[in-house]
Amino acid sequence: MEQFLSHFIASTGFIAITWGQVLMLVFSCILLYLGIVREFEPLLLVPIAFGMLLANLPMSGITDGPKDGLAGGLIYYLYQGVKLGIYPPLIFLGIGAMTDFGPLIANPWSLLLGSAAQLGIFIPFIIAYYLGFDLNACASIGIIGGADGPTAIYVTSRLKPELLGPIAIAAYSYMALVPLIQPPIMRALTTKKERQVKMAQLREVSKAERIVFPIFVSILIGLLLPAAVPLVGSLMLGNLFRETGVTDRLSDTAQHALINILTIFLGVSVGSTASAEKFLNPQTLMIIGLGLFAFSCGTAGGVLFGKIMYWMTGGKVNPLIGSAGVSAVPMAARVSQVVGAKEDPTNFLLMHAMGPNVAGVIGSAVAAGVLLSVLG
Amino acid sequence: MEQFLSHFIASTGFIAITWGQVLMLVFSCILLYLGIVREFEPLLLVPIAFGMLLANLPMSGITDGPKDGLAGGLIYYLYQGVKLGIYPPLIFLGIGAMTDFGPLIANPWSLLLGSAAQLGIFIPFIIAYYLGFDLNACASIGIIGGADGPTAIYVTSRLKPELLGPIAIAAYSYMALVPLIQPPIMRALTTKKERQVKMAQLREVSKAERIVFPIFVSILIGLLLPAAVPLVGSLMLGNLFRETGVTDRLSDTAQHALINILTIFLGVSVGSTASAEKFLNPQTLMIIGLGLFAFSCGTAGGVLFGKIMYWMTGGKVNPLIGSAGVSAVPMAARVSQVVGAKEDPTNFLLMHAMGPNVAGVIGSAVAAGVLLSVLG
Amino acid sequence: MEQFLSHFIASTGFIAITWGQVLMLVFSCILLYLGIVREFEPLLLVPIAFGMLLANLPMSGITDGPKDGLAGGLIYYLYQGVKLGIYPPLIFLGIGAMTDFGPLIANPWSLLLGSAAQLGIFIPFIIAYYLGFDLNACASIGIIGGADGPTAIYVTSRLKPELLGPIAIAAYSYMALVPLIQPPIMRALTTKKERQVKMAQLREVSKAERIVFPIFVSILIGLLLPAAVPLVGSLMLGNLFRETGVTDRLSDTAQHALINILTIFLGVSVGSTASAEKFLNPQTLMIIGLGLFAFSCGTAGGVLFGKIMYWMTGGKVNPLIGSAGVSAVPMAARVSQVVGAKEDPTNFLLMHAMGPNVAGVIGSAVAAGVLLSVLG
Amino acid sequence: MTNPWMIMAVGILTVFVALFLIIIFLLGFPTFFAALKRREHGHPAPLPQIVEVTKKPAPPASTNTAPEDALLIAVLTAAVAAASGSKPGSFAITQVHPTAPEIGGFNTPIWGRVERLARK
Amino acid sequence: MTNPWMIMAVGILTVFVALFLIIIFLLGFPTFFAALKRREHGHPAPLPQIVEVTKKPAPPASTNTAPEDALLIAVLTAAVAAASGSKPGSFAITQVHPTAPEIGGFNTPIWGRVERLARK
Amino acid sequence: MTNPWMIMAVGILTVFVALFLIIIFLLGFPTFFAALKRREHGHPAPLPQIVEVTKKPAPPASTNTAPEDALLIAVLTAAVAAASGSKPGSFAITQVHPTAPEIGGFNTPIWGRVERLARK
Ligand code: NA
Ligand code: NA
Ligand code: NA
Repeated sequence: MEQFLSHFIASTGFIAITWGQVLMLVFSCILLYLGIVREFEPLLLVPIAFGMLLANLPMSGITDGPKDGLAGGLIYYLYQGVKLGIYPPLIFLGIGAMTDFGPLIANPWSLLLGSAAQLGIFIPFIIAYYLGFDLNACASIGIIGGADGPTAIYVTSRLKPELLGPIAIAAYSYMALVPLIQPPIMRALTTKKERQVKMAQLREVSKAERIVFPIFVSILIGLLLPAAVPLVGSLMLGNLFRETGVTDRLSDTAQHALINILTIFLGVSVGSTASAEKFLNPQTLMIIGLGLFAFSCGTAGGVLFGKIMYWMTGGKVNPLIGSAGVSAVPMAARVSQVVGAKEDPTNFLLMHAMGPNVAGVIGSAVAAGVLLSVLG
Repeated sequence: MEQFLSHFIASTGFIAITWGQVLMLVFSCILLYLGIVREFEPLLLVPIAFGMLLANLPMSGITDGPKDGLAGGLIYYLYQGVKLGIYPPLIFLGIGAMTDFGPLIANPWSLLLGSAAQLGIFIPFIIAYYLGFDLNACASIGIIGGADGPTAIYVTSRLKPELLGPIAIAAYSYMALVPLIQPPIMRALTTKKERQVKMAQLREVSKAERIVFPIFVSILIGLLLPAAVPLVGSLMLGNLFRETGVTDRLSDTAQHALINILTIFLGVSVGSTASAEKFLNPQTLMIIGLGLFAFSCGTAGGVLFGKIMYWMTGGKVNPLIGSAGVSAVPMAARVSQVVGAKEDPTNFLLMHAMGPNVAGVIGSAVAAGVLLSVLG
Repeated sequence: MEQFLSHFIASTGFIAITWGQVLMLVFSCILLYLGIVREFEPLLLVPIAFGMLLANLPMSGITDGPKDGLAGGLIYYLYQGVKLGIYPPLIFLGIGAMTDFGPLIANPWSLLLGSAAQLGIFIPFIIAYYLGFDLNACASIGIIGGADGPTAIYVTSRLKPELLGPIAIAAYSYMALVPLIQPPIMRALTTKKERQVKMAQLREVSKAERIVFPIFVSILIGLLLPAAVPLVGSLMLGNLFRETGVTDRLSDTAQHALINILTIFLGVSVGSTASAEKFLNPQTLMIIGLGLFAFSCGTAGGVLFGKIMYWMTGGKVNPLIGSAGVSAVPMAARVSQVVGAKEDPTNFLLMHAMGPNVAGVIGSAVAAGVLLSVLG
Repeated sequence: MTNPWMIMAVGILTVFVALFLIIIFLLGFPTFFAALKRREHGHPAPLPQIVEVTKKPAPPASTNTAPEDALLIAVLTAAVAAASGSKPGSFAITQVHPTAPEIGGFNTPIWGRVERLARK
Repeated sequence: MTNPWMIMAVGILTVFVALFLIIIFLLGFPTFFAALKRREHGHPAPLPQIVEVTKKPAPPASTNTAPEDALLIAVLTAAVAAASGSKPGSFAITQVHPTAPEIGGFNTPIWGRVERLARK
Repeated sequence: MTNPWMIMAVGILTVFVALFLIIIFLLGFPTFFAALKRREHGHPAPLPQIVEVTKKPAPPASTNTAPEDALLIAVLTAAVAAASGSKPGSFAITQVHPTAPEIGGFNTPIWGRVERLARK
């Protein structure tokens, strides 16, 4: 009996737990706090943090693969959808069904701002290289600057799955922090006069334009950059469901049941990759730091290109909308609005910033395609 | 750098695209037009056409299987649900939950019309044979005349997966064209007097009858034709969820989240089988032609059997309801209504035509079972 | 032709059906009757009974695995989610999102009642052993007394998949019969005075408590009993989605689309394991009998421990709430309410009984974890 | 079997036979269910009922007084249209009538909780 | 390709080129769709229409009489808020107007049944 | 471990121990959260807030004037019943009250867009 009890106690996790795991449990509770109380991207951070929590309970086997004819753990199976690159494009399908490309169609030049903000991907890519990361890791770190969760997860799961945990956490945390990160940079790079520019009312966009847009973009990007097809094609198919007016059933399901189910699965399984031994090393801190830097670069890139457009149009473009090019829809656009309204409360930049904002989603997906085709 | 750029340009799809793929892209845009603007079965044609578009963008790898340890493309994984015969029965589950068999239970003789319309499956099957198709291809072509998308896809995926693209497109396109294809045939085969027949009011059907019906049909068809069990059983289970009054949760999910998610997956992956090399050949044209012929045969079969019933009942059955036996629920029933109302605007055939209409779904599933058990 | 016809007739199920299968078809119709007309857990019993019906139609191949390159049957694929232990935890996710742990947090001592009721698992476990079942079968039979469908299915699928059919049917049937099984036992074990105890109003539970509870329980149970992590962790994650206030989208989908889809899949595939040869043997009758015994033991265990608490608190606890500890949420709690109200119509025990009721869910999951870690 | 005519014959025949068997069955329905109904009236199945303890609110007064129905229906139609996103002209509420009190059955899954406790 | 600067150059360039091609395309939109619209008005596409036989109810009287709109909107807002679980202050119904009669297209999937027959 | 009595002992013991640990923890809740609340009132966490720029409509007048509540509740009950497909007697709206203005948090996922922009 005694021998048995000692055997049983040994089978509990209390004995087996490592200090690293304790630290990870604490860290996952902090993330839960940030998600729930501070409302940092709770729809993703809560499942990610909980997945991390479950994965750091010792001996549960919940992330183990099948072995000796025994079935694997739950999260092992859920993780297959990440590993095989299935969840992120399908989540993009739902995001496409939620996205209104109207402001972008009305003001095509927004796309330049959405391009410029992708500096937030490539500058940290270079820096990470000189910090000693290998190229695949550099790409995965850089993509944090894309400020687009599914894109970041898709690229990382293909190029450097070991880093999935820290990169997803960094991406979603900084997205939530956009209202804190961006305003100082925006104010530092612009003059008061620039921030006060009022932009012309956007034209109305017809239903036909909204329908043709996703079809055309799929073909164009698909031909130019085949590796971007899964992300861009899914995004555009979702958007097509939204805009046709005759596929509301599909659009509705893509926006709700499908994306929510996959978000739970994605979050928990991405979080579960952050086991103590993979997560607790100096690399993670560097990734967290580089991620912040990436968001700053993207913001700066967008704002600086906004200034170029300000000069070239003779002052018709407010450079503040450039920062929205990082994606982080729709928070980045709202930051443009808020910073603009501080200078002049009658200035409504929100709709103007939505153009670069959704352009940033396309821009990051294209950048992801380049990285995948070069390094994949 | 120069060498590198030429290398990079070679990796874009612009260089690699074939004329066939260009043609397929144009064709998928036409299908999108038909689906969105002309509202030809948009819930299926839009995903099918978009899947076709994605599959014909060169080098995207989105339909490629796993290789050398690398994960496969998104549509490769989605396609497994078609290949393994999972999506069509589950879509039938949703269709069953949407179907009201009341009019059929009230007028059981409708089932004869739903049987006769299956000539639309077997006559084209014979013709295709003499046009040189092999038996499996003949069966897949014939099943277009069943006018039932999931049945056609299920049979084709099991017997002749190479033809999935053209057959699915033909099936859904002609279903959308039922209001154009059927009326001339219906008028040609009936006299004015026959078309003016007013039918007796249908009796009320009790809840108990509605509940017993799907259970009994599952057992009967299941015993008679084991190969039809996946389709008929799923249809009837869905219908049972609908009728019990205590499983509304399941019925609701089968009719919405489940069927919509699977429709997206099915449509995109079926469309993706229409790659240029498989699609662009004389066979496809013949399939398109035979599909039209199949719909006409089914219509004629139903109407002619309706005439027999007209004679045998001494003029109590309006032969126009026979055409609804092709399935294409509920459009074919509405065509019966419209053609009848043209002769006599006070004649309401809709509910009488719903009987043969839903009988046609069972009839095609049974025919599919025969083809699968003989050729599978 | 003649030879052919005889061949064809031989391919129908009418010839091949065995008496056992006929009996199983009749039995599945009885279960459908119980589910639909008597409303015995219809959401589970209807799919289970229908799966049983489909699996007992001879030669349909719907439960066969892939063979010679041909795809397997529909239910073979659906069953993988049971076999790999995927459905039950995800269903628990939805159940967690539906569960209000407030009454438990307000009255923590409820957990003792939820523990005591687990005697309904362990006493039948011992009895089954002396009836000649092997240990894995004993555990699967005992878990019926946990009165928790997904837990029973999860444990059985891991320890003794051959018994899945009878155990699932017994578990859900007795859960539905809780209002008949429990009251006589409750009255036999309590005095009139005990049944008339009015309990003090529960304190209000703050949102913060509701959020911390699932996180803490996951960590504690996860450390103490790693094998319980899939069930307890999923339950608690679902509950966390419910309580945060910022993840309503995920909670809503977990409670509707996700749980309903998986319930259909789980029910049909669990039912399909009840083929005639596996189901029709004396063991099944013994399982049915032991299941009833298990529910009685659980009820008695809960009530007797309730009496201990009655004595120890000097009459502040009404022992009737102990019976709710078997789980069977929320019916067992309502039985406590009804039996109490019969003695004194002004006594409202419902909320007091919800505490042990949800505690019973945790208790069964813990007991399941013990059985899995010892025997798995 | 490789003769297409044979396959066609078998196919058409099977479809007609299968659906004809359903016809025969369905023709018996009215008689059978009428008989069943009569028999059921014999023994009234006195299953013990769980009585809902929680009081249900009286159905709102406006739903059973007939003269107000026309106005109510108009308002409801518009409200439902707005709530469901469909167009007001695309459906009609033709009748509003009070509901009979429901009695819970033997359905106990946990989700019963959500649906049933919500009715309180 | 293993030179990070090269990758960066290619990446930034591709992003700009790809999005610039979209710009060019979008700049053509207003002209193209204006032209299309003009052309379409030329031939009015006389596709045979399935006429809805089932009568649709007249839109409820209260939805098109302007003076009652304010009250109606208030009631609707509250009703929708209650029905959808959102807070009344979280959205506004700004206008209520009668709908044009719809004509069914060529959409025939079985689920059309549920949605379309329900409109009767 | 193959002795069933041993398994039973371990099982019952583990269940009690595990749930007892939860009890201990829960017993600390009231004290802990009370202390937490007191501490929080000390430092009011002055996180920068994104101010909603878009004006929200005033809550419809009818939702905060008390005397009209009874009628409104009746109408709402019926409307919600119709909209949600449940029976009017199956639930009750017991109170209607004006909502406090909400302030957006730090939640930025794209679907925030759908939900938050819709509130404008
Ligand atoms: Na971006
Ligand atoms: Na048919
Ligand atoms: Na239990």
